[in-house]
Amino acid sequence: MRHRAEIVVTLKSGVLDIQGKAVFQSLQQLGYGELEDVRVGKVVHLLLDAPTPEKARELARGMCEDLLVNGLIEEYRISLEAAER
Amino acid sequence: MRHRAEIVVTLKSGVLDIQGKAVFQSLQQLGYGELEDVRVGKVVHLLLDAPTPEKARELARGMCEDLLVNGLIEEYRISLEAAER
Amino acid sequence: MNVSVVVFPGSNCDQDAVRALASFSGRPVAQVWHGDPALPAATDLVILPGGFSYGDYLRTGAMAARSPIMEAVRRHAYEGGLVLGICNGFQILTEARLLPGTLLPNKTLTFVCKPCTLRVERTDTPFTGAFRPNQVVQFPIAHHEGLFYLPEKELDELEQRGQVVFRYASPEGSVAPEASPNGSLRNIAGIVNERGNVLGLMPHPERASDPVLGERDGLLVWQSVAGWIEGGH
Amino acid sequence: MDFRTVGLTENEYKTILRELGRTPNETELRLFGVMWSEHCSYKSTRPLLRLFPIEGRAVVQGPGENAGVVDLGEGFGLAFKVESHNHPSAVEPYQGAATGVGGIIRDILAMGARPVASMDGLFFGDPELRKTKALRQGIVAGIGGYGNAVGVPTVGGKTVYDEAYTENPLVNAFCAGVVRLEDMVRSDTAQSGRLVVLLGAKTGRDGIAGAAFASVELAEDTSASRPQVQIGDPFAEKLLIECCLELLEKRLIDSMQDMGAAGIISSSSEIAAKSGVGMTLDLDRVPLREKGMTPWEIALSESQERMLLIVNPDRMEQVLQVAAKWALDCTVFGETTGDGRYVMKAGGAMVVDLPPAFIGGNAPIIHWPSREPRDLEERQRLEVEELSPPKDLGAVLRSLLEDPNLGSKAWISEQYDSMVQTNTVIGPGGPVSVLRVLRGDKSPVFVAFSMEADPWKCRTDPRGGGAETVARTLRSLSVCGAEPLGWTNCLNFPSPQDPEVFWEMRECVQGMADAARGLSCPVVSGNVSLYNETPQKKILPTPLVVTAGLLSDLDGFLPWSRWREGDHLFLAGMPNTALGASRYLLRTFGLLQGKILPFDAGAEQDFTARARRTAKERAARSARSLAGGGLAVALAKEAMESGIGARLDVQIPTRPDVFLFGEGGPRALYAVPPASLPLFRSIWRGSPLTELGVATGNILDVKRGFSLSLAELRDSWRR
Ligand SMILES: Nc1ncnc2c1ncn2[C@@H]1O[C@H](COP(=O)(O)OP(=O)(O)O)[C@@H](O)[C@H]1O
Ligand SMILES: [Mg+2]
Repeated sequence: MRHRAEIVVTLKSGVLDIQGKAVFQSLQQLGYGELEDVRVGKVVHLLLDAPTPEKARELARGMCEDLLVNGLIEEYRISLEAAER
Repeated sequence: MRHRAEIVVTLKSGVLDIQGKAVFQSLQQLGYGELEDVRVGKVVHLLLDAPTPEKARELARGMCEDLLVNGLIEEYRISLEAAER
Repeated sequence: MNVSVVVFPGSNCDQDAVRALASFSGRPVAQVWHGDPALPAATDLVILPGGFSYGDYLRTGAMAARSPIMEAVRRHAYEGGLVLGICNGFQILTEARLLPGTLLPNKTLTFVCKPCTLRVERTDTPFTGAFRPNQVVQFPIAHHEGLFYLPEKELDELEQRGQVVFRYASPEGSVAPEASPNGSLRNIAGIVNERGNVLGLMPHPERASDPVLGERDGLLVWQSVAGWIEGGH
Repeated sequence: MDFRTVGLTENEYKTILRELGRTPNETELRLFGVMWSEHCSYKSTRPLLRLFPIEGRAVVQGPGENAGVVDLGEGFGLAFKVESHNHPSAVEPYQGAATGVGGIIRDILAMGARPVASMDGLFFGDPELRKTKALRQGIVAGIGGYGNAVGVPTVGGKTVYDEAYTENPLVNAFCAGVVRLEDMVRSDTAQSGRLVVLLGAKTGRDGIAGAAFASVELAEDTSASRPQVQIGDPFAEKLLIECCLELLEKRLIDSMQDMGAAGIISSSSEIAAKSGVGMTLDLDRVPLREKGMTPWEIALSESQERMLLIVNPDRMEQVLQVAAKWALDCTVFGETTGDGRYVMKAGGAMVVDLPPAFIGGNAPIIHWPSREPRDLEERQRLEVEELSPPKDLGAVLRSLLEDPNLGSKAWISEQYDSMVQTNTVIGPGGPVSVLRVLRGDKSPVFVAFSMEADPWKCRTDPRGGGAETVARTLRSLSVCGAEPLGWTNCLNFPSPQDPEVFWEMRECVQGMADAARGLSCPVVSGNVSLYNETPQKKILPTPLVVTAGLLSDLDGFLPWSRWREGDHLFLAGMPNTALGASRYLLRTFGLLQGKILPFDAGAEQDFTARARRTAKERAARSARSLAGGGLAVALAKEAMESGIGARLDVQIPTRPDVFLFGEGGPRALYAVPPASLPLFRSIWRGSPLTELGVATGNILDVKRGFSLSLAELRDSWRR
């Protein structure tokens, strides 16, 4: 069975987000005064094969811990859906 | 009213995703044979002030077009939720 | 010739460009702050220098392309004035849509700094008149995002219109993919707009303009521009 | 709160009680904990550092300020220093290395100098391990990510591999800057009645107590009790550099300090103590990035990209304008006073009230016991006769070229922008790096840098190894024609609490000092990094040295890798040398053993003087002083890079492997064109000189040694 996992990786709160800061300033200069905060993170889309959604999530979690996420400064969230062939 | 917008920015299909390819290879080397594809993108979290959700979405869309997204190679998706004070 | 170099917060090759041009032309070079609304009057050539404007956070060149001075640069280009974007400057020009395409991360996914050989594809632009046809020259590169990208069809059109001005090449002039240090499509290192007055170039001619530093092929670019201006264009 | 939880010893706490005449409050106690940590106080090493010679003709500013400064003539000086960022890089390689680069750049900036060149000394573990590869990738990317963006070229470095660094990689970051001497900034010039100003990034909970963290061994589980990782923002640093230099040029500030370890407290108390003024700081006015920070967190935060300024109130308006131009936060948060007290307020209350000199300078020195290592004799024993000479010396050479320690480092240095600022005359890849220094409207000068470390020699023979490390830099500079100006160093060691480690450290320092005295080249700055060990493993004794030398013009610069057909090749210096702790011994026999040649001041002086003369009088075409891998590796590098082979036929005075692969002592390989032979010989007359053969063809052929084509050599070197 095929699954699509979306992993959203963001900086932990308290960790300086240099990209977010720069984007925030830039958007303000462009006139977006309504903006109060910007944080920038990364998103990873995985297409993977696993017998069950639980197993797929477990795999995705493993990949986060092993490579995709720097647990020191980042946290993550996984969303899963079935992928049709 | 305060809104939290999550903008997921990904490369259009067909655009070379070098980073995704590299991550794919690394994960395979780590033994994740179940993996079929990886794409890497960005996520931007905005906190903004707008009278209605519709207005907030419109603002977020404006920021995407004006700065956050390069329409030549990227596409995006906005999800919105109310943010408590 | 009157040269203006735009300084963005995070530019770091601005002074190098100023020095190279001042020493070539023997005339002062104007420095224009990114927040300024206008270019000095009588500017012939505007240089968008290399560096990491706004930290190059989000996307290289994205934020700089939206800074106030870029309106003036756009107008200058529209009126036929010369614009040269070097490295980050090239990235800014694509983000500002003054040039087509975009620059993706190098195929190595690393920053690459080294001398590079390039082949000149056209000698009839304002920037290349002093080169010999197909001349192979040496300029250093120093970038993390230098892989020129356009969808295949648009790339063909770009080629047909002759907008490709420099390609990465072997010292013998072959433009096989191996000669490209960053995986750039069709080895593209520099392109002009359709009108030919806006050049984006990943390699650094200003780093190849001083004999003490070893390379001097960059002088050909300045000679070309000077010749073009003196020629009354 | 117990003094032990902040890392103070009982003796230190008693000193505090005695001097204050009262019990310190919690905030004060935490300040002492950090300021009296090894990292900030040098309490274990101050007596050792006194061994170094610090005076010399060129010295403008010796150790004690943010960086040392040497004279470049015409009113210009070169500020330089090397600093470690080992522990942070072990935990978070990218950010650790990046913030190391940022920190040393601010040290140079704090002297009022424009940063013009960086170098990096990297020590990695077993290169085959996945762990090492990941650390290495992150560290190299971090150094490049920061240095490239901030626009300071990384012009060279040093890379060492040994399994001793697997758990404790070392990152030593060097930076040099150019300062107009009349604008040089010092920390002892603040007067009372001035404003204390914070410029740059907001203060968050980054790296709180990082200084204290750098002073303990890495626990087995590095994820436990770890302070917040510091994130580097090279974009903010670039703005900070330009802003500070503009403030200086407009003469708007009286003094400034970078905020490194222990943030606000260490930068401000240092100015107060050195200038002999009091200071009152209001922590409520510090712009914060996070809510709910306690006074001590604010005082100790190591948030990056901040500077502390001392400003005359009359000029504050202009300072704010310049800061606004560079879009930097700029906040007055205190003032200097005449009452000699260092006071911090928060929430309307006084939270700190201490004598400034006492905070930084007065940690009691710790005299650790010292003992010659029990196995020293064993480490130094080496019976060359017991080693069976290898049959195929060509294979030995190829294996040395494949050694990651001696192989090409281009894959690292190409990830660094080595050319920005367009003054890099010679970038990474050679024995020295050469930078042009512009001196206003006067003629430029050229500065050569040499970075060296040989931890293996420091292991088997600490005193000799220390001396050899310093001497190597001076030889390389002299051979290319530069006049040494001064040097900086980073002493990377395990815990000084081990008496054998302390002994090794003292011996290394003594050896370094001997060489510096013998060659009349002073230390101008430095840094110490201790506790580089895990319960399982200690790093090798690793002093790293960077020496700067002056070339008044490029005519007197003698390059390397310039052989031409028909050039005569010479070995200048003693033909016989030692195998002790050589790469050859390690690589071929797996032995880390043996004494090295003792430092001989007379021979070194004689060699370096003749070498400089050779360069100045242009008596040779190409030259390279011998280092790792000895004569054979030097021959191979010269041949490969020149693109020409050589035929050598020498009466080898010792065993061929000793002659070809031995290391140590003042020696260099020269290529001399026929027309220059008389001059070259006359310069070296009276000193050992061996004619080796001629450069020719495309095979490196050493009779009774080996015969390898350039293609074979290159194949091994690039592998
Ligand atoms: N980490 C590094 N960063 C930049 N350049 C480096 C680095 N490591 C080595 N180099 C460059 O590579 C060359 C050789 O490095 P080194 O470690 O000294 O080896 P060797 O002992 O073979 O000389 C030197 O020119 C040096 O400047
Ligand atoms: Mg070396």
